[in-house]
Amino acid sequence: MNMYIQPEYEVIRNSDKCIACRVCERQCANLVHSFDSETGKMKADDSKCVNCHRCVCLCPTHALKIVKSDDTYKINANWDNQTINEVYKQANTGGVLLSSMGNPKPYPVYWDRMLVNASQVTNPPIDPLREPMETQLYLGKRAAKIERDEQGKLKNTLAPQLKLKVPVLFSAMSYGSISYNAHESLARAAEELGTYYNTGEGGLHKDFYKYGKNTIVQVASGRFGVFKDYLESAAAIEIKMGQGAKPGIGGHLPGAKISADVSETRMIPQGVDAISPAPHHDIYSIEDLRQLVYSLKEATEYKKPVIVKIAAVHNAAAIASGIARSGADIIAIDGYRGGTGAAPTRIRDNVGIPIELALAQIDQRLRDEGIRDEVSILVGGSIRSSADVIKAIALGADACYIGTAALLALGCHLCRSCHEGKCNWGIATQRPDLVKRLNPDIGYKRLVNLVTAWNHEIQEMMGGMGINSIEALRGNRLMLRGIGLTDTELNLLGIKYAGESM
Amino acid sequence: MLPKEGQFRDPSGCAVTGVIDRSGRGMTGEGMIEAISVMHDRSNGLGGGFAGYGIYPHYKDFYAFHLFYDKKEAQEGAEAFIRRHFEIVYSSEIQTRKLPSVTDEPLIFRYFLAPLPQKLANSHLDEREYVARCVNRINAEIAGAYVFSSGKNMGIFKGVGYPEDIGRFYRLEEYEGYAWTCHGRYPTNTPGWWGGAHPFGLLDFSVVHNGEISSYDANRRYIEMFGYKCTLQTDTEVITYIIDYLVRRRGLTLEETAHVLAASFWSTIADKGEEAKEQETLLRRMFPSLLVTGPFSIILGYTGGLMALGDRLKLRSMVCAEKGDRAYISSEESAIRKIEPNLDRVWSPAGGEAVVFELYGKGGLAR
Amino acid sequence: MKRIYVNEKWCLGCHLCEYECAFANSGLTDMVKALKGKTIHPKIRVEDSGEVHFAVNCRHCKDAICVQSCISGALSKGEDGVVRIDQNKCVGCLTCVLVCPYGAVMPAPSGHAAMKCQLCTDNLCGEPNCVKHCPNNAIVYEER
Amino acid sequence: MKYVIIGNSAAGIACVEGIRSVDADGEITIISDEPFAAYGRPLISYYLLGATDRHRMLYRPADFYEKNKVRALLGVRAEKIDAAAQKVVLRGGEEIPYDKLLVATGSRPFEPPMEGIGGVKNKFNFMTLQDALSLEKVLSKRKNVLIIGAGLIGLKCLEGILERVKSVSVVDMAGRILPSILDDAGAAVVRRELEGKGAKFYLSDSVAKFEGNTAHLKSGKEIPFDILVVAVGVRPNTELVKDAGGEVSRGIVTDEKQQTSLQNVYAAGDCAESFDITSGVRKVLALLPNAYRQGYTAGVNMAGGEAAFANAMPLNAIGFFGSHVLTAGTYEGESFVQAEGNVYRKFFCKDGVLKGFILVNSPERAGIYTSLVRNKTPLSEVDFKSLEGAPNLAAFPQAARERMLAREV
Repeated sequence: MNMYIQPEYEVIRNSDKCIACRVCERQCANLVHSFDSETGKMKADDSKCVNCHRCVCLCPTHALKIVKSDDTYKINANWDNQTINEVYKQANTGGVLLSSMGNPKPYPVYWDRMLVNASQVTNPPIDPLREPMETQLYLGKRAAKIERDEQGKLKNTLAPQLKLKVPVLFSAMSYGSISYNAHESLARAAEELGTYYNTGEGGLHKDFYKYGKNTIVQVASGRFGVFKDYLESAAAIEIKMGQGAKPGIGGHLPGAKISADVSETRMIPQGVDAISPAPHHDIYSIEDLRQLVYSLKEATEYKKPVIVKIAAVHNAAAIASGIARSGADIIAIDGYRGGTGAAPTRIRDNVGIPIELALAQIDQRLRDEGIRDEVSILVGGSIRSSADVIKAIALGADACYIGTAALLALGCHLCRSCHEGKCNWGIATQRPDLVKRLNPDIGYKRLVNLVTAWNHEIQEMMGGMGINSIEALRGNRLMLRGIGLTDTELNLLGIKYAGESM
Repeated sequence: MLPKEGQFRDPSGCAVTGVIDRSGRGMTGEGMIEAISVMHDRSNGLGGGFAGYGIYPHYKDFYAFHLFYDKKEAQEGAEAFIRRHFEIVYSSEIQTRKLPSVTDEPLIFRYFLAPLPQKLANSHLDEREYVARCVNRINAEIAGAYVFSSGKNMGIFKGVGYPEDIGRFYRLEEYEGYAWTCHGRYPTNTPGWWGGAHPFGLLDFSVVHNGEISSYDANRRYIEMFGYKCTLQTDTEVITYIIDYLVRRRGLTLEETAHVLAASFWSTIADKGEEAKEQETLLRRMFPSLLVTGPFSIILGYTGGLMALGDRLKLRSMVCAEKGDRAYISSEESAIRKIEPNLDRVWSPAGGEAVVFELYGKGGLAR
Repeated sequence: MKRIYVNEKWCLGCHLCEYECAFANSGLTDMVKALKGKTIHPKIRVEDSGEVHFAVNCRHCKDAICVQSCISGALSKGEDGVVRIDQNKCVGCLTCVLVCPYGAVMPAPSGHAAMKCQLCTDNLCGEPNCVKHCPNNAIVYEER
Repeated sequence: MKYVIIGNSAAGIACVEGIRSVDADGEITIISDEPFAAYGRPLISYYLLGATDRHRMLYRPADFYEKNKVRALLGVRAEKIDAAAQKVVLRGGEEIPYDKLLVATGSRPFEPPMEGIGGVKNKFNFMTLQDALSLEKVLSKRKNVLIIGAGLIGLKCLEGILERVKSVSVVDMAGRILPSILDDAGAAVVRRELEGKGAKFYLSDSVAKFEGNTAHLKSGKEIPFDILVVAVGVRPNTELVKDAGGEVSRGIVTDEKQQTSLQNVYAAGDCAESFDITSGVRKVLALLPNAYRQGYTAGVNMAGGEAAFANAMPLNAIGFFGSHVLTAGTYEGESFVQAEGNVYRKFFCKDGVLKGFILVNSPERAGIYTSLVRNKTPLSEVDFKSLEGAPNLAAFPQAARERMLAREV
């Protein structure tokens, strides 16, 4: 017997406002809404609702809202409703619980426990509307020999670097997990913003090669879509060792999402589940990673930086030290609140560590070892605002990857149902009628707006600190103070408590 | 009791000034004292100091260490250390003059030193690196002892008080050098520790600085990767280390160093000629963490020259002037006019523009 | 001139434009009051055919055949290029309906006149309300 | 440049607009024997019906002549064209010189010889505003009206006056009403509706003779009446051109630029012929849209521009008491009929194209059909099955739709 589980959310329709235009009905891929021709009224089936808010947003009279059901089992601080329901679900099905997007559990968000400094009297704030306020930067190795030509001019001995006009990149999201239109939006936005988007492990659709100079291509354990042209088209290559949302496991794209186009792009059969293994089967230790790094560099004639992406785990600092000595140019660290198109719920919610702590430790470790210039540090995993970017850079990051925030800009409402493939916002789906809901003309502009707005805010905050180059903020931890943190946390973050003077 | 420098970060406002006679003729410290006294209100009595170059012609081949000792035991510890690493050619207490306005002075000693050859050889270090490390060790490891000057044929004289009083205290009118810099300090939260006064020196580099940089911790955490220890947590200290690192250890010219410290904005670089664009871009890409932001104007003293450099937004005042062989640098023009009313030329360098004055024909650091 | 253009590729068939049109032309400021319980008579109509959806409204043709054919002089093309209908002059003969190749002129619900999109120049919106509320840029208002 | 236009209705006004689209300054003179500013001629029935009034039925705003710098000689009849001298001679002898002349003289009622018609009192035609005004004067609820002719004019007159008189009877030789535009079945639908409003029809019949105000029909029926409206048909006013030596067939013959065989003389409107692209026959298409397009074309060409009117076709939109009859084209070829209640739809297809259609009480988006007829769109290129059901653009290929909806048209 299947235990009935009360829907978690209810669709509330204000019948005084509903004009029965049926937009909600037409826009719900989950078939929640229907028109009752007998009564002339709209109805809703709560059990199908994933709370994506598509109907709420499109209802022209704002007659809809989705509320948390107040149905409850006997209140139990240990066995809350969701925990109980998950037991029922697993007893019903015998399956691993699946979920999507980032860890929603109430773990501490360290970004929110750090405060930023501003100038007063002893040095001046700088007005970004009047003075240049530089957010441009380069990613990659900075360690290089000083060599001079016959005229005494410095020779360029630097390894290839990535130039960014803003300290924000779009993180890896594969074509397959997200739609063609979402990818196009990201690619075009990256081009306009002077930054990069990342193919994820889904290969690069042939239409998007033209955005190559703003593309980071990923080489993941499944090696989907990896071939010569793919590597050569890109600005940089990222080896994905792990993902914050699901450290220690691989990926699983359901066959339903492997459309003809996705199949061609990934170079895998259509309609068959795409499994990326947990490890790279050619990397069982750090020296194997070094070989892959140099294989990729050889393949692309040392013209492109190689990024190694890891999930933030307990030993991240030591791993990062190994990566910095592996020949990689950039380390990307993905915190445990990073998003995913599908992950086992238990892993998403219980594995990994906060990006803030991992970042602070990695940056310090690399400095302690004197190898911070061997690599740039990219961080992702729930960078939610320009303030998070500022704090990340002050902790020691070079730039930030944003994934969830970018999807939100595209319309995502964090219903965490990506794995079902029926994204009403046209993002995490391959169904043509749903994909077309995301017009890249709108999507790319919204992404550009978001990052541009963040950049303005970053400039404002930098100006407040009297800093006019993002490079002078990097690792400038005196600009941060902790609040509500223990001594251990302050030590790990390498910052002082709010109120402590310089 | 308030903590002393090194136990907290100590930004401060200031007055700086400097003079060089490019023909190498000597000047007593009197001129500097007069000049800085004009800018009395830029200091608050909590720090003043001078650096003189060419002042020890008889000992010009030896490292001249100036040390403060809080107590006798510190002197014993420090001298033991010094003896283990150097031959002491000559040592004495530095002659001072008692003034009512200068109080709580520590013991102040001077040593002319040569590294012990065997020790130096065993260290596998370049001689100057050897000396620099010894200075760092004394300052970090011997409580109550502090080396505040360590170059050859140059000396730093500093203390708590107004700079003109400090100058008199050290009897600088009795010293003669071809170049001088001077600093009057306006710290905002200092207890007034003598070691915390400026100039800050490392080997023959001395830096006086006016301003409060906003990039401090980014610069500090970066430069500390290369063996420096920013024990004083002052801007002057970190700037001195940056200059030492780039010039002495990486071999950049002063001009290149200025392009790192006070790099042109990307938008400015974009408008420059191909060669400048390429070189400045390269420097910014190699040393982004050594960009110094926020207000500063510094005078770098080194053997054979002075360099003036202000931040790229020109948030602090800085005036340069010339009269015959003499060149002047100051926070305020008035200080220069005080000692040389009839100048050939007076100008304000642009933000980020390095101005270098060197002895004629001696081939300094500028290229 | 600025016209409404259809990007069929992006039309979702949500029909919001029809409701926004009806609302814009209701003369009311409350959509619920304007539309609740009423049959709407929008001047833009969405065609749905399988997965193909698109909206159709007056094209404001350069040589507007409806204007040329109007027996009463009710239809005119303004200097701004907008084809307008004076419902007071219109006698409802529907010659315009007969000649419009896009099916974009329609009998008014009153039965005594024709009606058509006037790009919201005849209501409080000023600019086409359908375009303003199209969630996917399937209709745009621009110079081409 | 001196432009002279004879005729002050749709073709004449369109000619002014055509000229002004090219030439902002040339002198324009309009000559009309009607003493009114241009009005929507087909609106006279709506005037009687009360659906419009003298002011609203003005074809163009009151300041039209002034704005377009037109000298309007109204109530003045043009008697003669002197093509050689390039002038128009007015009644009374005044001469108006022209560089370019448009003849838009329209048509006049045709009245067949009928015995005893001379003795009929209150006999009217129904062509002009003056006709309507005269007729209006005698209308009353006590009067019985007889209309001869169940065509477009007769029936619009019927609609206009039915509520204002005691009874209206209509006699027509044809076996159905609106014989020129409807088939039997379609006509029956409309007839039912009109009869429902109280109209009486005497079809396949005709007046043998009048005795005073009583009509004796061929069938032997007698119809006493107070008012007679003769709406049997019209004849184009071609004489001016014919007398000047221009080529005239049923109507004035013109080329696609609306130029007659006389140099600098153009013709447009009900007096001129058109080439009906649906039947391939030259004929007088006495329809306002046609008149306008001819007039406008003539105007552009007269002013030195380039214009051609090459896709004339029959088009009728006529309504009675809220029901609508829309027809177009030629009724040739295979036909498809849909009839339900008062809705009647019939399509005529030949040679793979839509030739014509009849829509009774199904007006929505009819223009989509019209465009198929006018453009001779091969039906193989569209989903005609879907179109038969209801006009729609989804039945067109995507590229065609893109041309229609995503580009300037």
